[in-house]
Amino acid sequence: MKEFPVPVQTAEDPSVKKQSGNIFSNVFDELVRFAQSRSLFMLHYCTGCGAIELPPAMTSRFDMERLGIQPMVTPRQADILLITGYVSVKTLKRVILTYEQMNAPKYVIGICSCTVNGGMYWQSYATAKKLNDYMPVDLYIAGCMPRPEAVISGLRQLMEKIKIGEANSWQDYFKRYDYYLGNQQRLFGETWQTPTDIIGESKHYSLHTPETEGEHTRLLELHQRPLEPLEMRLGLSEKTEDR
Amino acid sequence: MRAENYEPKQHPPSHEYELNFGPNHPGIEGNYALKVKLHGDTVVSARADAGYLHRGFEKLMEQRLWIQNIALVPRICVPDPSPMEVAYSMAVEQLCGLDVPERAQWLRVMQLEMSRITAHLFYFGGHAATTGMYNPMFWGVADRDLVLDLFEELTGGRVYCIYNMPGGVRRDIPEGFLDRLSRLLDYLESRLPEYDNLFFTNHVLINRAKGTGQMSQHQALEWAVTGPNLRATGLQCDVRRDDPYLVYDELEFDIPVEQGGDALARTLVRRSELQQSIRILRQIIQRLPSIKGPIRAPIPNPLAWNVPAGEAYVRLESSKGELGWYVVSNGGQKPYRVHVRGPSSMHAVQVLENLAKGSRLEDVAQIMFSLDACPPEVDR
Amino acid sequence: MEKPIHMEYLLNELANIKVRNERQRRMRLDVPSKELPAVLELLKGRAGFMHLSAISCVDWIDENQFELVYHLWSNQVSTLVSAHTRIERDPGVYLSVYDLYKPAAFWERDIHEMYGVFFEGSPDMEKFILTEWDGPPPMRKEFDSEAWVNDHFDWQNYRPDWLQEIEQEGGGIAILPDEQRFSRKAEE
Amino acid sequence: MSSADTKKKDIDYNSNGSVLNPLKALSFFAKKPVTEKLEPRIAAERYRGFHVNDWEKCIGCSTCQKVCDNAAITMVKVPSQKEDPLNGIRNLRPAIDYGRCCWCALCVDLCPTGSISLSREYVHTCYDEQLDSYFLLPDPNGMHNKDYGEGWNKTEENDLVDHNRQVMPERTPESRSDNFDEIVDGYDKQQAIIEASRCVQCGMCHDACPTHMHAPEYIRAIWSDDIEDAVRQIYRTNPFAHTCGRVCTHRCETACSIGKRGEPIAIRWLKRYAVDALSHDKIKDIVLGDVNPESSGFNIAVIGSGPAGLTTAFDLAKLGHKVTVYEGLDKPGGMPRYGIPYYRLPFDKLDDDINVIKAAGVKIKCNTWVGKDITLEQLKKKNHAVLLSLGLQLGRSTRIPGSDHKHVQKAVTLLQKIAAGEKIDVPKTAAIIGGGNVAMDIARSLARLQKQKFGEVNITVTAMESFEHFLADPEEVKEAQEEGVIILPSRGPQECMIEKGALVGLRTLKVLSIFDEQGRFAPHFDENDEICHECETIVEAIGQMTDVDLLGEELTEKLEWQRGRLQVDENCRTSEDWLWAAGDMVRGPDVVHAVADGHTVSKSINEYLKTLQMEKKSS
Repeated sequence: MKEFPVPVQTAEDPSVKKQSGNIFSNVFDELVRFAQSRSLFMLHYCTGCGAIELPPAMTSRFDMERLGIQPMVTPRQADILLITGYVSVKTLKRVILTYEQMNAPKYVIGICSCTVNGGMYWQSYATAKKLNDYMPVDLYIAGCMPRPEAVISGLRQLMEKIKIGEANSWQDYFKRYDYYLGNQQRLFGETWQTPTDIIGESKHYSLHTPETEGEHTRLLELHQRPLEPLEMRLGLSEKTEDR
Repeated sequence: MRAENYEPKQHPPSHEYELNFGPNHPGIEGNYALKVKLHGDTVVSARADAGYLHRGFEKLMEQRLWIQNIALVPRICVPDPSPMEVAYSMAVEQLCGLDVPERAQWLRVMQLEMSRITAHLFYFGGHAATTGMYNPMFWGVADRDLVLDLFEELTGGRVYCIYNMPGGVRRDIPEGFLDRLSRLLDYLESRLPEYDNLFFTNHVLINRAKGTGQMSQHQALEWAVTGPNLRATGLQCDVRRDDPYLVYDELEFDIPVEQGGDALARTLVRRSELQQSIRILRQIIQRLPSIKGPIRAPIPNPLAWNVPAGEAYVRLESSKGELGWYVVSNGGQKPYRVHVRGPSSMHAVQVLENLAKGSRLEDVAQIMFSLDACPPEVDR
Repeated sequence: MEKPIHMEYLLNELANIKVRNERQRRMRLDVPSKELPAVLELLKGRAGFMHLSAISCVDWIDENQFELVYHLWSNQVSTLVSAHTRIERDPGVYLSVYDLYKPAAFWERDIHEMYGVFFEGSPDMEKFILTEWDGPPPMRKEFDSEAWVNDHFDWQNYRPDWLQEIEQEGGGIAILPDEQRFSRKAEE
Repeated sequence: MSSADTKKKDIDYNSNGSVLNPLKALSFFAKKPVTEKLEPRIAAERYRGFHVNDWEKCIGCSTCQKVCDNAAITMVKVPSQKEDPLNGIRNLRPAIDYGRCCWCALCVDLCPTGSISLSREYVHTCYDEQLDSYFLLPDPNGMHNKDYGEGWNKTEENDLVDHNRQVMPERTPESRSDNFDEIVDGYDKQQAIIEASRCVQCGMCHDACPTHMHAPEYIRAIWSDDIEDAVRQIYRTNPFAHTCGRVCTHRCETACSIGKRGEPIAIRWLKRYAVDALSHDKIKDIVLGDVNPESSGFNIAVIGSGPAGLTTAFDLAKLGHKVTVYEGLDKPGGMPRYGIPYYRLPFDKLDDDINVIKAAGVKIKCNTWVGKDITLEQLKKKNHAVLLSLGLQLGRSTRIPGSDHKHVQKAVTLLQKIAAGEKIDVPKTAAIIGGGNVAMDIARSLARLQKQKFGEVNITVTAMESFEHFLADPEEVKEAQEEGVIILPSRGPQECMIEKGALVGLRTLKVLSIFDEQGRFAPHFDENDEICHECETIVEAIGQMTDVDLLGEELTEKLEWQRGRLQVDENCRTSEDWLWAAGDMVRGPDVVHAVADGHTVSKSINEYLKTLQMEKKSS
């Protein structure tokens, strides 16, 4: 189910398809969306304090599995990236890497105050303030932190949105990559790069727009270096061996 | 292969490699990373990589009024937030010379012990999950939630209670609360045998946990291990007893110890502590109605509150170990410096690095969970 | 009880130390920076101060000094000693006590990255929490966190319907939170 | 330190465990699930959910905004709400940014009115494009217009507002009733700091004060023990600091937001503390710091040395104008000196105020009656502008039968005599008509004299108002009663009873209503409820008026009048461009209004002088 070639399907222009009035294709679309909404895998990544309310939401008491939602350990197979509260700058880099690795369609949920306007840590030099500066967000759940019931209500709302086919924020990342990259560069410095080729993917998904590329992507190209194999950077040998 | 036998070569052979364990990894508690160097599946060396949860708490607290910080402090340790509030409030009280009414002290102990129960139940679940047993996790989390329901009733918040305030607590117990607490304790006690069957006497757990992440008492002392982890090495050492605070010296409780010093011992110590917490709460249920009086000492208008210059170091026994709060005031409206010694700063870094060394990769997660390392405490 | 006498006797051996018994089971020592390692060694060896609870650093920017506070606990005498010492902010270098207390490695590393105090002889002065931070040591008093934040981030600009309605009636946002922040006002 | 491990453990560390034990959990298949329903549960009774705000109670003081640790609260002006600065009500309402809020409920705990509270509603989700819904203006209806019930609200337990003011040490009725010593002692430093610390800095006092004193600032300065700054803040708007610190009608305290549920901050006593705590020379130094040493070359005459006149003089003198104040009586000060009894305002404190004003360069000519010793016409010629601040020195009469008897006196006249130290005939028994502060002043002054002379007090105050609508301050009434004055509310005077040429008493009837339906003064009496108060003297204290003879007929004709009061514009300027009028004579009796007028006049005169200067230059 998860490996259903959704991207291929969205690669065609949906508006054209609707006009074609192919009833089978429409029914098929609906079926796909229904199936998608009923089996969402949520990436198991606790970025902040809201994560503490996820175990109750996932386990027997509130049981989000009855909605077909369950944690998934790898980003490649996950549909939902749940940002549980504040994202420190260091984590944000990982979150962006993770997000870019996830397969479309993908949904981002920001829970807690911190993902909206900085929350408790609005004065902090270490946390990012507005999540939607760095990636498109589908849904927000208010609370500090939201109770499991609120989380589940939010997830149900997301399911609704997927079912009616409006949860398309992920396309925005490709369409306006330059904007998101600009914000990322502002925070991480201009040498920031990720291993994923977003521009290439956007072309692949036919989501390439004039806003996909811009000054920031040009800056990225300027600094982009080919990925090298990871070096051993532990520096453990002398320092920690004798502890 | 143990670490002491390992000799690094100039060019590492192919079976030697490095692994990023976390921050996005199901075997990591919280948002934390461990960089491990492996020889086959044996960890040669491990190095903690923190900062994913860094918020600069200590800096933030310097920028806020004394009262405003009460909302901030519980967030330092997410699974066990209550001791943080109490410690901060106690530190400010010491600086101001505020006398906390007796009833408030009892209510605080009640909150602390309830919080300890939630943390331990969570711990059982987490530890079980690292050994591949998900049922205890489901149970632990669901039972913890029942305690959280009581927290919600008492304090208005499930996890972040923000129940304490310098001077005392914010609200008295609601009507019928003690009865409900008593019933909950009965229930938890009746659950323990079921936990035993499923988890504590489970052959799988015992085989996996025995000998895993073992440390001697000497090592534990050297690495400043505290709390249940230290008691699991056979040392009866508890801040509640050695450096009593609040009304712990009026309460009867044992300090359970185990001799093994390994993951199993640490789990069993916590199981016994859960029983002790229930025992303490029972005494509170008995004593609290007879303790009358206010629940909060009057404090000045929070907007015009200068705390006298001075310093206070408050030690508390949280569910994870010794919690230290060093608060310095220069006589101003805001703390001049706050330093938090989370027990996990030791457990999750030095101890974990040392215990992981020489262990198998699949045990690393268990070691971390068995130490009850709490990353936000390290990062602050 | 002979505990206090024991401690006093011990501390009398060292000159230049100010001892204050602040509260029950709390003792404050003010030690010149040169003598601190010796004092710690003495406390550890003679009075069982085995447990280094924490090392705190306080930035007294007006006096241009860092204060290092070593919190030690001894089960033998059931006392927490806070040994205070001051070092010059510039260059901010001090001796490590790692050879006495292993946990010092963590605290010294922490102080190094948060305050920029270098500890000679500490096993590891590499960054730990702030590995991806390029700014100055953030806990130093001169680092203005809020200014940095305003430099690097934008805030939400909410335009809800109710606000637009009220604006049409002649109302609108009157006082922004920043204008009335008490925590900030006190500084001015 | 012991590693004793004697107690028997439930679980032995060395046991091997069982493979079969976990199977017992299979019995849970037969048990009821613990799973809750999918719909959100109802939260606990004191749950901290989304905010609700009772707009009727909310006064827009923005205390919630100040205590909010996350800067989540924005104050929004809502024009549909009531704006009433005199009663401390603003049409500001807090709006909460849920992208910041952490639901700590400190805003609830510190709210002075208890209007804001948290509800039991906790679910809010929105799509990215609906993010504006995170910014909420809480009203009584809750976030989604659905009532989930009140959660965390204000109770006595979590209330952080300190409702009780510091008790002002004052003399006991026994020790004060036979002398004119000042009644209140003033706060000491500790009390003042504690009292100042109660302030939440809402600034309602600033808005309500006629002269807009910077009360939040000086209260803050007192709290941080910076008296010099406090005095500086006080003198920014009020040169009558000692006087207002003692006898001000303290509109500020009426508006104080803490006073909504508790006792307002003692703003007046704090002002008194600040100016008393600093030496006179220091105050002078502070005040003279911003005097313009250069002379502007303009002359201004001020007639009357009361608060209005001297405030104008002070302001203008600081700007470098040459001001001369003409006072008919032998000491400056006006009503505060001759109308307010010593026990409320000692003369030396008034002198301190006046000395500061004099030090700023104001010349005061006493014993100079304008109209007698010098004419207004002369003043007009000599000066560029003239201010009339004559005050209200004539008492009104009730004009009831017998009120022209020589033992029926006017309160102001009597008070003035007492203040000037003249001997008066102390009556053994006296009745006073009127229920205002002047009535209390004369009653208490006479009571003291009686106590000194006869050892007992025999004074009856008859007021037309009932106690609920009394004009005098409640403390005044209380203190007067403590001193032995009998106060009878709802009594309408009918006749001064005269037998054989001697005054024997006052006859009053019970008042049923004072005003008719149109709000005009038309008292109704209960003819059956009649009392005759025996007395040797009757004092009328029902109001005052101004002696405007000095204007001369011609000018009186030219000026505009309404109900006996001189008509002025909002700048206190009369229809004559060289003449201003201010203070009690245009505003009614109140010190702080007079001071406010003083500032208005000085600004207006200064503007006028500027235009004069421009004209001069251009010509």
